[in-house]
Amino acid sequence: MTQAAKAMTSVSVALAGSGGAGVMTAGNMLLEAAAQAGYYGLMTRSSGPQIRGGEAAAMLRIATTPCDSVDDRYQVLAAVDWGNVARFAAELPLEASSLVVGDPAQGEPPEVFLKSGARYAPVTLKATAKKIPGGWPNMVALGLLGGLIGLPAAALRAAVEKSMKKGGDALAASLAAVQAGVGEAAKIGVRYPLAPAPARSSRWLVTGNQAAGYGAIRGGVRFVAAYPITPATELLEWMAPALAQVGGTLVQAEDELASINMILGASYGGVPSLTATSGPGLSLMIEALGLGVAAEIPIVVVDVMRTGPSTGIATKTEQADLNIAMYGLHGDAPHLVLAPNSVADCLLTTQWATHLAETLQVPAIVLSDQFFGQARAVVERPADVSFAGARQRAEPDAADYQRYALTPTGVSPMAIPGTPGITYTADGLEHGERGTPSSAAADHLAQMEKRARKLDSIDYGEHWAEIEGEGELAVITWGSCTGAVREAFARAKADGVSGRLLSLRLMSPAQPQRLRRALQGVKRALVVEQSFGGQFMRYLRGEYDLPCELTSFRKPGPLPVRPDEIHRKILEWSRA
Amino acid sequence: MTQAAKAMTSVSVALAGSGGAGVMTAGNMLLEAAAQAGYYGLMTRSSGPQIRGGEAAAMLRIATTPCDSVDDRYQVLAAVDWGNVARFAAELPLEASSLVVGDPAQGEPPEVFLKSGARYAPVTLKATAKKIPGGWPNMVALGLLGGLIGLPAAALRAAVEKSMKKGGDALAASLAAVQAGVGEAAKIGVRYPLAPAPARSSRWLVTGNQAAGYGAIRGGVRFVAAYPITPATELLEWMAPALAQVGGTLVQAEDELASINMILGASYGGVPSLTATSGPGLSLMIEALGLGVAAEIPIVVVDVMRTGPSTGIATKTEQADLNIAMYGLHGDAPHLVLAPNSVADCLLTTQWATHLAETLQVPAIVLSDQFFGQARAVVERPADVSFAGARQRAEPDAADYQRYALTPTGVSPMAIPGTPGITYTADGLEHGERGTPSSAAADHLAQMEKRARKLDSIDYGEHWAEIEGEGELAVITWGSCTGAVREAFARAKADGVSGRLLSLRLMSPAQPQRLRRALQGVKRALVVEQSFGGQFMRYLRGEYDLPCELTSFRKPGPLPVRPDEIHRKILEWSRA
Amino acid sequence: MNAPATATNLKPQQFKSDVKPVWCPGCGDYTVLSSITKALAALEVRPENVAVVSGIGCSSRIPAYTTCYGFHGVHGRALAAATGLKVARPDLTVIAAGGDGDGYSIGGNHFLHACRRNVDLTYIVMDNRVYGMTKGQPSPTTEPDWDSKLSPHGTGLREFHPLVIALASGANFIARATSSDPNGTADLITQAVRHPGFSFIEVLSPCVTFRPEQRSWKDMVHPAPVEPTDDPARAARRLMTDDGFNIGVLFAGHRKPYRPEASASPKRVAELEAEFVL
Amino acid sequence: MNAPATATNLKPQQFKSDVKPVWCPGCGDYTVLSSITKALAALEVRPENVAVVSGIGCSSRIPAYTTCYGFHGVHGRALAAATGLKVARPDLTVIAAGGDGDGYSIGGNHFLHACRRNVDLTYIVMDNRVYGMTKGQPSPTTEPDWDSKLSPHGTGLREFHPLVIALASGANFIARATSSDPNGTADLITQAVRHPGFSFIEVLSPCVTFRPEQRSWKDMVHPAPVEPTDDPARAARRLMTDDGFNIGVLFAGHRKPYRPEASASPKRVAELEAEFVL
Ligand SMILES: Cc1ncc(C[n+]2csc(CCOP(=O)(O)OP(=O)(O)O)c2C)c(N)n1
Ligand SMILES: Cc1ncc(C[n+]2csc(CCOP(=O)(O)OP(=O)(O)O)c2C)c(N)n1
Ligand code: SF4
Ligand code: SF4
Ligand SMILES: [Mg+2]
Ligand SMILES: [Mg+2]
Repeated sequence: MTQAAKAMTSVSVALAGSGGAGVMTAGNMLLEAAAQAGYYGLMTRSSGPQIRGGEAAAMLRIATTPCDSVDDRYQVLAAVDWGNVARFAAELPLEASSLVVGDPAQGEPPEVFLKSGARYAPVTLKATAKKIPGGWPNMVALGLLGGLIGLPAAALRAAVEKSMKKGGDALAASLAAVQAGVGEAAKIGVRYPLAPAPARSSRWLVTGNQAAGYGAIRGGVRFVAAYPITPATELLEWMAPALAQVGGTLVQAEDELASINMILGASYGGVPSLTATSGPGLSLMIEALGLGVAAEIPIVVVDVMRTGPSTGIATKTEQADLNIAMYGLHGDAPHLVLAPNSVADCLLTTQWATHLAETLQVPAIVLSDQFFGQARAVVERPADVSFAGARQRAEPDAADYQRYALTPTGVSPMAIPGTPGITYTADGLEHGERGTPSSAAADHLAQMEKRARKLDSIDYGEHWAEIEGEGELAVITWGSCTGAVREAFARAKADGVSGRLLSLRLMSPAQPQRLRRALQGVKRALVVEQSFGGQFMRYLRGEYDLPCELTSFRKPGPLPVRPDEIHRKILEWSRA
Repeated sequence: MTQAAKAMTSVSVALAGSGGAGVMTAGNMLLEAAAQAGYYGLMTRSSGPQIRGGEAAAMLRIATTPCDSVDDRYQVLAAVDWGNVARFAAELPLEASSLVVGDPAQGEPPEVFLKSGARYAPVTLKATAKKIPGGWPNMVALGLLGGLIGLPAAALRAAVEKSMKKGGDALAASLAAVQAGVGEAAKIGVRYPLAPAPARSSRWLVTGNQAAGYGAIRGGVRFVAAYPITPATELLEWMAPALAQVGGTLVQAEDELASINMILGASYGGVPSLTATSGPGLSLMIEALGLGVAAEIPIVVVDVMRTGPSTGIATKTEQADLNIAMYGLHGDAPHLVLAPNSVADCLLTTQWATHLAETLQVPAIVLSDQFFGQARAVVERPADVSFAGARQRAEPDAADYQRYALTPTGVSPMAIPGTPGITYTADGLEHGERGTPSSAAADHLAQMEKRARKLDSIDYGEHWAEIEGEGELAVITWGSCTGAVREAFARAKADGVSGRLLSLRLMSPAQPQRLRRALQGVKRALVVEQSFGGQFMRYLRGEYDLPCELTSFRKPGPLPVRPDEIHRKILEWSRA
Repeated sequence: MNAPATATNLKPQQFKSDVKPVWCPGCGDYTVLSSITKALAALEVRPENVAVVSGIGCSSRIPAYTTCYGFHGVHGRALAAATGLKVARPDLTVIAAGGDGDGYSIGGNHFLHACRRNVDLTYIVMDNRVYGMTKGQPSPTTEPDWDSKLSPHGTGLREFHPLVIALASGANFIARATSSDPNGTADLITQAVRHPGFSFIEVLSPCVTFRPEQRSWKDMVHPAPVEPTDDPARAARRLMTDDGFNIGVLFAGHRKPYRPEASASPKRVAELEAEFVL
Repeated sequence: MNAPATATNLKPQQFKSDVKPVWCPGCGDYTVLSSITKALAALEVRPENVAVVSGIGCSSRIPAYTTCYGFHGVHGRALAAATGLKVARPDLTVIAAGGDGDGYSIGGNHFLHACRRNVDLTYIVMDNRVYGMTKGQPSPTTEPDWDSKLSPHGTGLREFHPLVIALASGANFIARATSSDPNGTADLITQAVRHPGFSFIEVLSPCVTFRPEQRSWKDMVHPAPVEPTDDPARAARRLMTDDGFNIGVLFAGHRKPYRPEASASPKRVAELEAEFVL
């Protein structure tokens, strides 16, 4: 007997199981099916410490509007088996109205999931699958989840067909298993039906790592050198064939020292260049980043942040590389730091970073994170922006060419090897305008001013931050907290609380005037970030004269920041 | 005809010349002579870009009280020849009452020196030296400078004898040349006589690099691994034989990555360990510093700062590695940062840093700089402080030993290899109390809190800062600006302006309560630092809630900060 | 190594900790772990007098799986940490261990200089010709035509030859082992630890997950057809033409291990300040 | 190298800039600079089509003393920067240059991997067996008993053998030159640049300031008594027993230079997004 279920605008479901159970495959198909049905969605994943074959969980949110954040709780947790699935408990919060589905042949669900008050529905996934020659329990689970949230059968079918292109018996078996799963769902008597899908629009299914890679190529990047590291590797793995197709090259370097110096060499040669890494790798790139600043060589470094410090937790997210990105270089070394604020925005931000680096002849660090990088999302097709490499090149045989000329903007035309009559030596030693090393105080001061000045020489326009809402309260945040804050604000509205959302995309150079303007009339601001030490809060205090009272809300990784905790904080704080 | 000259409490003189002219030798002897005569003194040096054989200048300040700063202007500039000496003009400010001494056979002094209005006194240094078989012009110049400032003949003699231990003809010739120089001084008709020397006390002649090295050994350091880099090399070169004599070891590593990982290995083995470097090397140590934080392995890194960014100006000073030292690590990685505030204080601060690192099982960065490191100074013998290695070691066969136990202080007893029954694996991966890798949010949070907590678990006592004076105005500064600020305040007193001097020795962890107390009653504070970007100012704003209005006074290297510029700033600012 | 103070009677099992390896079922590293514990038992050392030092990678997880002191450092720096430890604590038996990526790619420079420095420690590389931990990228020892996402159609690069490099840089003991022969590997490790100076063992240790074809290595390995030599030039020639599957000690030299000189004129700390006193 | 589009008639002098070297009078690096400019003239390239890339050290100052494009990077990373440049800009002639400290100590890993990668560039090391720039510390090629402040009584470490390492890691052309024979060195550089793939020239270049005894090198060098070989194993044997003063081409191999594959299915940028479109 099915409960009368209200249609939902967002449903979160998770599928877990031991290694080899195929939960990721099923999860990906479910996301694809949701996309086919016209929904938006977001899938993240988690796995145990085992390199391979350990327990895994695919965590999906499917909704009628774009999902820039995970939700607070899961409506459904289905497990192919319970193996070590309990270790995901902190990542899979349930509530009393949730449903736990498990195969009774695999034992009872762990207590930790049931203590939420969630209802347990035993479903014989394995036995059901067994009845279908070539059928697998994960496909039954897929059908079950699809059924529970009311995805049309055609969408499920299309998703399965798309990922099993070979077709044949295997496809038929999978389709049958999915069908059986849908049937099992109907028997449970609870449903979490999605509201009708919104009007079709042009959408992508993409990860943040792919979006960043594509943004870089759009921005003009044609050379990448990098060293594998979780969670940046997929960005590189996406770029390797993509670059080759557009006439670019990716070199796997022997280490991060090599990768960053390789891209400096390539960019010195006139080719916009990028590397991608995570915290430990970024640490090794610090010295050469300084060379990029001093010798004025544009490069882009995408740091897909993971939980630190040191090796930390390689597969989990955190926003704690803001310090190193902003302040990690020795000496006074002005450079660009940008941060995307959604999976899709990884495209725009990386493209913009490339454009700015090229325009200003300076290294740009893009602070993505594991959440963005590895999340797969159904997003609105990102707008075409025209940011592309815009390096000012010096003319052949320019008279009295000086590479580091003290121009009014601070940007000096760059001679590209191969151009006659204007050869010079790029130098990380302090130098005069020609580039010849100099230890004169006047040269040092002039070049320091030049390098600082150029960062303030352009109008960064509206992209410096996302600004939404009105009122005397504001939440200032960045990166992957943005989606949760947006959602928290939306909920707070129902409580009669409203305010402004400010999510900074351009972290360096700081934009004090712009921020002051954006905060005009704001009395109090809540600063939301995912770092134990409050790096963003300290950054704001150090870089800006904020005209309002500040309160810090922060937590470290590895768990994502959820709308509910911010919502509660906003209520408590707005009423304090 | 000698002008009636008032006795001076501080005289600054410089000796310059081309490579091979022996100006450094003569400068060192002059400092030694001043010390023998009971004066305090400070000698810094400068040389041209040539690796060897280029122009050089020895710059001395000799005074009746300790010299923690260079003075504003030089009373005497003597040149053995004028070669490229003009390139030192910015470093050798003169005034109308100054004297320029040069050998007329070497041409006229460069205009840049005379435009100060300084008087030019031609002295035939070379011809005078030639008259003495084996005599050299630099020794004549030594005598001349000694004569001009009124050093007793016996002190000059003693200094020459000390540095020419072999004696014989060479010694006799030098003594004669010095004597001839004294004679030439008398003929000039101007003198800059020093006031009588103060009462004798127990004093040292030492460089900041030596003092830091000795402080480290006093603190218990017995293993050093390092890679040469200007201006830290002399610290290592002093330590190499010194360590060997006290049963320690210095290893020259293949690079900075190796040096810092070597000292982590050695310290993990229970031996207090150190490395010394400068900006470019520190950049390469960032990743392993994070390992020290996460795995809780004490180490000391002395960063002898030079002008940045990148390779910058290797032989010149600047205070612009504060950012990287404080915030350079990826992830949230609390650690210690300390800074000496005088040449002599390099001893105490490095010793204290070693003590704190060992006590708290955390890396400590000591921010010295080129000015301290390479300056030779006559200083009061530093007090014996009892800071020594105090690592909490775990007992053999301790029951249920957990390396990363969540103790109330955050400091957990460390098992030292060789100790039975408590073996463990040190790990830079996030871990539980036992050290086993963990990606659980609870473990991450607990260990983050532990690592942060321990830094606040001890009373840092009075050493956290130097605090002098009273009043509603304060100057907040650090490191090698301290001496100049102190002197500026002393002068401002004569102008009826007084205030407090606050020089921070403990940069991290920040001491907000202490600072607030120290600033009680202060209305306005001037923040003085030698960095283009205002790193210290941003640090103060970010880390502290300063109860007063802040004004920034900053300049980059390579020129030292001089008392006069701060004095003028204090006057202008205090009256604004 | 340094001679143990007293002989022990420990079983290999007593060198194995209770921490469950993260390794995939069938990974070659399991038997390397067994070989190490067997060797330690044979060496009659006590776990507290042994330190196992590593970098990052699947193979680099090994320290925590022993009951010895362990140091799981950062990627590529195992040899640097091991060097510092051994020089500061010459009484310990120090074993550095890790993977081909850790040791030959990011750690290549330390490998060169550790061979040259000849500190008395043992370096065990579990070579699976792939980056296992990061899920299957080519390492320096990967075959040029091995297809992967990061290097579609292969890297096209000649393999790095660890044994030749070790020899060229001065390693004092060079052996190749295979995880398919745990006892043989244990024996080679025992010899390596006993040999004074820097000893290097390359262990063929399949990654069954990303390089399942390496399971066939067990059929390709064979004992080295020649006796070990102490002549580097001869060894060079031999190693450069070696098929990559010769198992055994391939070079054993006589260079004196690095040991910092003790001072001829030891002093108390306070005496050092004499040179500053005026 | 890449063939110049049109032959030029430039004189060596035209490859020398007006920047005054910081080098000490008598430093071997002056003649290495001359040899480079002579070689470039002989190669009939134009300065704007040549890039000279270096790290940090006395010798690493060399780029600015030429009229070519120069890149004076950070310590030890010349080969990485040169590799990126050449791969991105295969049309340029790329020469990396620097010292023994820069190349064999901090830069050792890039040396290994550049040899292995075999990108078509030339690496010239001015070996003076000392860190000149930092005023006299031992480098990897320094004799074990050379006394210095940092290593009183010497390091006790066996010298690093650059040619053997280059060979072991796969360099495609290996020569030793001497700064006492500028024409001979120019000729070797010319050959090296012409040879496809990674070519390595070790130049004995005395540091007259910190190693004045190296002035006598000019009397110790002699032409290599044998013909160059293309057999690595034979070259290994020869190099390992070499006296360190053999001048000439010691190995010239036939490995194919690294060159990224052009895609069989080129696309416009916008086409890449097809895979995301739902
Ligand atoms: C500085 C840094 N760069 C990259 C990584 C990512 N990473 C972890 S393990 C690894 C390679 C492991 O390969 P290998 O050493 O062969 O060990 P295996 O997993 O194959 O045993 C890499 C690149 C890292 N942890 N740190
Ligand atoms: C990261 C870093 N570490 C150390 C230094 C200091 N340093 C500059 S040059 C040099 C060694 C130079 O030796 P070599 O490469 O042999 O060149 P040479 O001066 O002998 O020609 C060192 C250690 C530096 N600039 N950067
Ligand atoms: S991925 Fe490969 S190397 Fe890593 S544990 Fe699995 S089988 Fe072993
Ligand atoms: S110090 Fe040595 S290497 Fe450097 S320039 Fe002088 S002679 Fe040449
Ligand atoms: Mg491997
Ligand atoms: Mg050298």
